[in-house]
Amino acid sequence: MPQDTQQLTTWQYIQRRTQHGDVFFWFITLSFALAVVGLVAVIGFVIWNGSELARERFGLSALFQDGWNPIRGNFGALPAVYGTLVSSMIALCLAGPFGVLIGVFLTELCPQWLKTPLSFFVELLAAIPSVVYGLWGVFVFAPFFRDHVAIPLANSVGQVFPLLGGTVTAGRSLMVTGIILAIMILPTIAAISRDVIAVVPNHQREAMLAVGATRWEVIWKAVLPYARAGIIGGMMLGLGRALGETMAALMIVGGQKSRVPESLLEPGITAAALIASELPNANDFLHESMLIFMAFVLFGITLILNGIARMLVWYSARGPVGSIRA
Amino acid sequence: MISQASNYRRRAIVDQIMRGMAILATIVALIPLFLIIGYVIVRGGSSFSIAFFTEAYRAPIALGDDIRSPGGVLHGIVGTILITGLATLIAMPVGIMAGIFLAEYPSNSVAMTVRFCTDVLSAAPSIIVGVVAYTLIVRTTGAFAGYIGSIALAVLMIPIITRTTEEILKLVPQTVREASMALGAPKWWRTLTVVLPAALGAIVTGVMLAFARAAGETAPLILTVLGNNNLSYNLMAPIAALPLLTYRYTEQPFPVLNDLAWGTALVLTLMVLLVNISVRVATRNRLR
Amino acid sequence: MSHANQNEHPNITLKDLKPFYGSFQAVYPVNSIFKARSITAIIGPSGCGKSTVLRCINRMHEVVPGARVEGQVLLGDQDVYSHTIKPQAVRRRIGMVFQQPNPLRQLSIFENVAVGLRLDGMSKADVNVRVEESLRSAALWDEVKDKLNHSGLALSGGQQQRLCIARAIALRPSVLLFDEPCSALDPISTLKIEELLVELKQQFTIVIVTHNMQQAARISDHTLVFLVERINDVHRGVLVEEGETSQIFTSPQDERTTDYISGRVG
Amino acid sequence: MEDIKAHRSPLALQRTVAERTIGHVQAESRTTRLQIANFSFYYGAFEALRDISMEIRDRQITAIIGPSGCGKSTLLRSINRMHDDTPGARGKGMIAIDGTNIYAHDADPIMLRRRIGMVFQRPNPFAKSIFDNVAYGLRVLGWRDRNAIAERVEQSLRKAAIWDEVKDRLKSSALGLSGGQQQRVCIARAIAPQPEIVLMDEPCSALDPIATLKVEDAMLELRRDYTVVIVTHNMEQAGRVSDDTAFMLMDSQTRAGLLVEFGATGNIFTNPKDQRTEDYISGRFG
Repeated sequence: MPQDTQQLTTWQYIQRRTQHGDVFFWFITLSFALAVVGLVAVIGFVIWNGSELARERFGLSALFQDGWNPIRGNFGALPAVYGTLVSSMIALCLAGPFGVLIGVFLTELCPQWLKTPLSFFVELLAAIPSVVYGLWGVFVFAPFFRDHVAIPLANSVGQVFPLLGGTVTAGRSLMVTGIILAIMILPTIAAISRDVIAVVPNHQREAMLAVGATRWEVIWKAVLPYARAGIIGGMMLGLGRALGETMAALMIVGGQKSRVPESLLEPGITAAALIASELPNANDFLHESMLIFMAFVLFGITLILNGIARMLVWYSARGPVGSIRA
Repeated sequence: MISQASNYRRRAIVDQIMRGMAILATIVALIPLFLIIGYVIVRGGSSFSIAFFTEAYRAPIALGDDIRSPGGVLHGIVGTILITGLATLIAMPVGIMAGIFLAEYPSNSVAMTVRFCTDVLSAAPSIIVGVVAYTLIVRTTGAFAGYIGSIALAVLMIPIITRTTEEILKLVPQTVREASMALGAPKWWRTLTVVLPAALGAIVTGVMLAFARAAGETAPLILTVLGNNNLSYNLMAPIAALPLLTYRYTEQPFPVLNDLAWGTALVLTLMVLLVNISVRVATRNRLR
Repeated sequence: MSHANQNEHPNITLKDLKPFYGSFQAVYPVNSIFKARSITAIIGPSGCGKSTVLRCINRMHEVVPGARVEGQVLLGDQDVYSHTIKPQAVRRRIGMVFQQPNPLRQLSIFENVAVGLRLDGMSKADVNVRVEESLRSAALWDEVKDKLNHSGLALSGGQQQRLCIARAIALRPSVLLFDEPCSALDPISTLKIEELLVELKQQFTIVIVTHNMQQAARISDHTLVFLVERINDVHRGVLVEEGETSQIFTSPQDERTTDYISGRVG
Repeated sequence: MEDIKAHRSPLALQRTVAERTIGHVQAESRTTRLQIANFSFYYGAFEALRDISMEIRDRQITAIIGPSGCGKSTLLRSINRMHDDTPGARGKGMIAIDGTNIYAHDADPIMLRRRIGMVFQRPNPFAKSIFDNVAYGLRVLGWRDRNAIAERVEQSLRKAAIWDEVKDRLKSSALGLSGGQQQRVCIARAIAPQPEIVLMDEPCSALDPIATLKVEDAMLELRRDYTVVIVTHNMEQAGRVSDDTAFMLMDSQTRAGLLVEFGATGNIFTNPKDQRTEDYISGRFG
C-alpha cells in the first residue's frame, strides 16, 4: 500500500512528539483567552477593594440617604440612585414600545427594499458616540423641551401633580435626560427585537395564516408570544445601557447632587455622572471610596440585568423543547 | 361558498390600525435620530475651516464685538488617533487570539468562562473601566496620561474583537474544517491555512468597528487622560482627544467654543458612519 | 350531483396556474382537476415546484415576499383569486397541513385546535364541542384528552402532526392540503397519518404533496408527476403527467415519468 | 454479477456493475481491510450506535444504507475519528485497520486521518485554487518538492475523472466550479496523499444526475486501488456501485443506530434475510 515514505525532519519529529504542534497552539490561544478572564478579575478586585472604606463606614444604607455633600462629609447617595433609576425608567417606558414596534415593522411589514437600509440605519445610530447625543441634548433638545413642554406642563398639570411641577429654570432635568436616554437605547431594543422576531420560525406564522388569520393576528398571536422572552431581554439590555450611560447624563441631567428633586422637570444627578464629575478631584479617600462603591453597585446591577437579558435572548433564539404549560 | 367569518370586518380594521401604528412608531422614532444627525452635520459643518484641522486650541479673546477664532482641534485629532491606535495595538492580539480560542475550543469550561467574561466586559458601563484605570494607574503613578486612556479603551475593545472573531470563525463552514481535518492536518495548521484566511477580512472589519466605538468613548478618558489644550504627541502625559473636546467645549460659555464642539461631534460621527458603511459594503460583498 | 352536494364536496380546478417569484415563473402553466372525496398526490423531485403549486391553492404562496400567481384556482366554480374574495376566507375553506408539525409554541393542545375558532369569535361552548370533534376526527382525542392544557410541543412528532390536522379540520374546511406531511416522521407515525388520510377522504377533497413515491402509490387515487426542466441553467417545474395512480405507477405514458419512477433522476 | 442484475428490484437502475468496471478482480479474492467489532458510539449519555460488527474488504466498495438518522454517517465518521473534537463523543469497541485498533490509547488520530481519505456530503473545497486544494494534503504531509506535488496533483485529478475539465484552470479558485466538479476535486484532494481507505459520506446527494454518474464513475475507478466505504441514502446508487451493503436502522425506542443486515449487495437487494431490510428496500419507510 502507498505510504508516506518521506523522511521525518527533526522539526516534524518534534511536532509529532507534541501532538503535531497542537499543544502549543492550544497553550498560546488559551493564555490570551485567560488574559480576558484576568481583566475581569482585576476590575472586580479593584472596585471591591477600592470601595472597602465606604462599605465598612456606611454600607448600603448610604445609598438611601439624602443630602450628598462631600465637603461636609455627607455621602447620602439617594439623589444619584433616584436620578439613575428614574431617568432609566423614563427611557425604558418610552423606548420599549417604540423599539418593539420598529422590530415588528422591520421584520413583518417593511417592504423588502427598505429592510436593509433601515436596519443599517438603526444599527448605525447605536454606534454614534454618546457625547454627540449629549451635545444635541444640551443645545437643541433641552431648550426646546423647556420652552414648549416643560414650562406649559409645570404651569398646568404641574399644579396638581408635583412630580411634573416646580419651577422650570434651566432646560436640564431628569425628564430630558430620560428622553435622551430613550433615543440612545432605542436602536438597541429595536435591533434585538428585530433579531428575535426574525428567528421566529416561518412555520409558526404559516400555522396562523392557514387558519385564516390577518397579518396583525399572526404577529400578535404567533410571532410576539414566541419572541416574548427575547423582547424582554432586549428591553433589559437597553435598561442596562441607560443605567450605565455616563456622558449624556453628565451633560444633560443638571448636576443637582444634594437633594432628591421633587419634580421630574428639575435638575438631578445620576450615579455614573456623579462618578465622572467628582472622582478625578475627590476630596479624600472616603469620598473616593464612596464613588468607587457606587461604581461597584452600578457594575453589579448592570451585570445582573445583562445576565438575565442574555439568558432571555438566548432562550428565545433556541426555544424550549417540550416545555409544559399547565 | 367561500364566505368570510362574520367578524372579519372588525378584524380587518384592527389589522389596518395596528399595522399603521407600527409604521407610525418607526417614523416617529426616526425623527429625533434624523434631527441629531442633521444638526451635527449642519452646525458641525459650518464650523469646519482650515484652521479647524490645522491648529490647536487658542484662547478666545474678545476684540470689540468680535471674538477671535479659538483655533482648531488638531490636538484632539492627533490625541484620538494616538490613544485609540495604541488601544487597538493592545486589544488586537488579545482579542483575536482569545477569539480563536473560543472558536476552536468552543465547549470546554474554560471557553464558557472566557465567554462569560467577555460578556461581563461588554456589559460593563464604560465609566467602570475608567474608574478601575483611575484607581489602579492614575492613583498609583500620581499622574494622568494618554497611555492610561489607551489601556482603558483597549479593555472596552477586547470583548468586541474577541466576540466578532469568534463569530466570524464560526461562520467558516464546519465542512471546510472537516476537510482539512480529514486530510490529517493538525489544528494549528488548519487554523492558519484554512480558517483564518477565510475570515481575515471580516476580522479586520471587526477591529475597525471596535476602533470606531473606542474613538467615541468619553467617560473613561475623563478619568484617565484628563485633556490638554496644546498639541502633544506624548502618550505619557495628559493629551487631548476629540470626545473630550466635544464635552469640554459644550460646557464653555463661549459660542465659538460651542461651535468647535459641534465640529468635533461631526468628525466623530463621520468617522463612525464611514467605518460602519465601509464595513457594511465589505461584508455584503463577502457574503454574496 | 346536486348543487348543494357540489358545495359540500367541491372539486378543485387549476386553470393555467402560473406561480411567480418576482419575475421568475417557477412552474410551467398547470391545468388539472382534483376530484372531491379522493386523494390526489403530487410527486416529483425536490425543486420541481410541487409545494409551490399546492400553496397556490389556498393562497399561501403569495405570503412569500415578491411571490404572486397568475391563472385561476377554482373551488367548485368559484375562483379563489377573485377580487371579491379575501385570502383569509380562502384559507378557512381550504385547510393546510405543513411539512414540519407546527403547533403554536405558546399555546396548549386545546388552544392550538381552537385558535382558528377563537379568531371567529365563536362561543366557548361551541369551541369546546368543535375541538373535541376535531381531535376525534384526527384520531388524537384518546391520546390527549387528559392533557389538553399541556403544551403541544410535549407530544411526539406524529401526534403533533395530527394536532395540526385537527387544527385544520376544526374550521370545517372542504379541502385539506398536505405538504409532505410525513417527511419529518418515523415509519409508524407515517402509517398512522396515512390511515387517517384515507379515513378523511370521505369528508374532504385531499391533495397531498410527497417526495415518497411509495406513499403516493399507497394512498392516492390520482397522481400528478412534476419534474424539473433545465434550460440554460434556468430550472422550472413542469407537470409531465397525471392520471390514475395505478396507471402512473404501472404504465406511465411519459418517458420522463418512467425515469423518475425507476430512480434514474431526482 | 449477472444474477444480481436480473434480480434487482424493479426500481433499481438497469445498469450492470460489470459494464462499468473493467478489469476488476473477482470479489471473493479480497481480504478484510477494515474490521469493525462490537462498536458502539455515544454522544454523552446518548447511544448513537449500538454494537456494530462488520468486515470491510480490501479494494471493494462497501455501501452503508438506511433511513436518515440511523447513524450511518456517525459510523462512517468513526472510522477516521472525525468526532474527536466533539465533546462527550466517544466510541467503544473496536475499529481496526489491518488488525490495528484505531481507538487504542496510543493511536494518533492525526496520523490515522493521513491514512484515510474522506469525501463529504456537500462539496467542500477550500477557498484556494484547484491546484492548492489538491496539494493541501501533500503539504500537510510536509511535501516541498514542487515537481513531485504537481505530478501527484495531476495524477489525482485524473483518477477523480476531472483532469480534462480543469487542466487549463488549475490556478483559478475551486469555488468557481460546478457542484459536480467541486465534488470530484474534493475526491482528488482526498486521494492525493494516497490513503489506504476512502470514506464517502453521501457524496452525490447535492448533485444532479449527470454529475452523480460522473462521481460514480470516479468511485468505480478508485476501487482498483482503494478500499471505499460509502454512505448513501440512494438505494439505487448502492445497488449500482457497491460490492457489499450494510443496512442500518434506528432503534425506535432508544434512537440508537443498529446494523440490521450486512452482506453482498446482491443478496441484500434481492434476498434480504431481515424483514426490516425488505420493508425499507420496498419503500415502506421514510
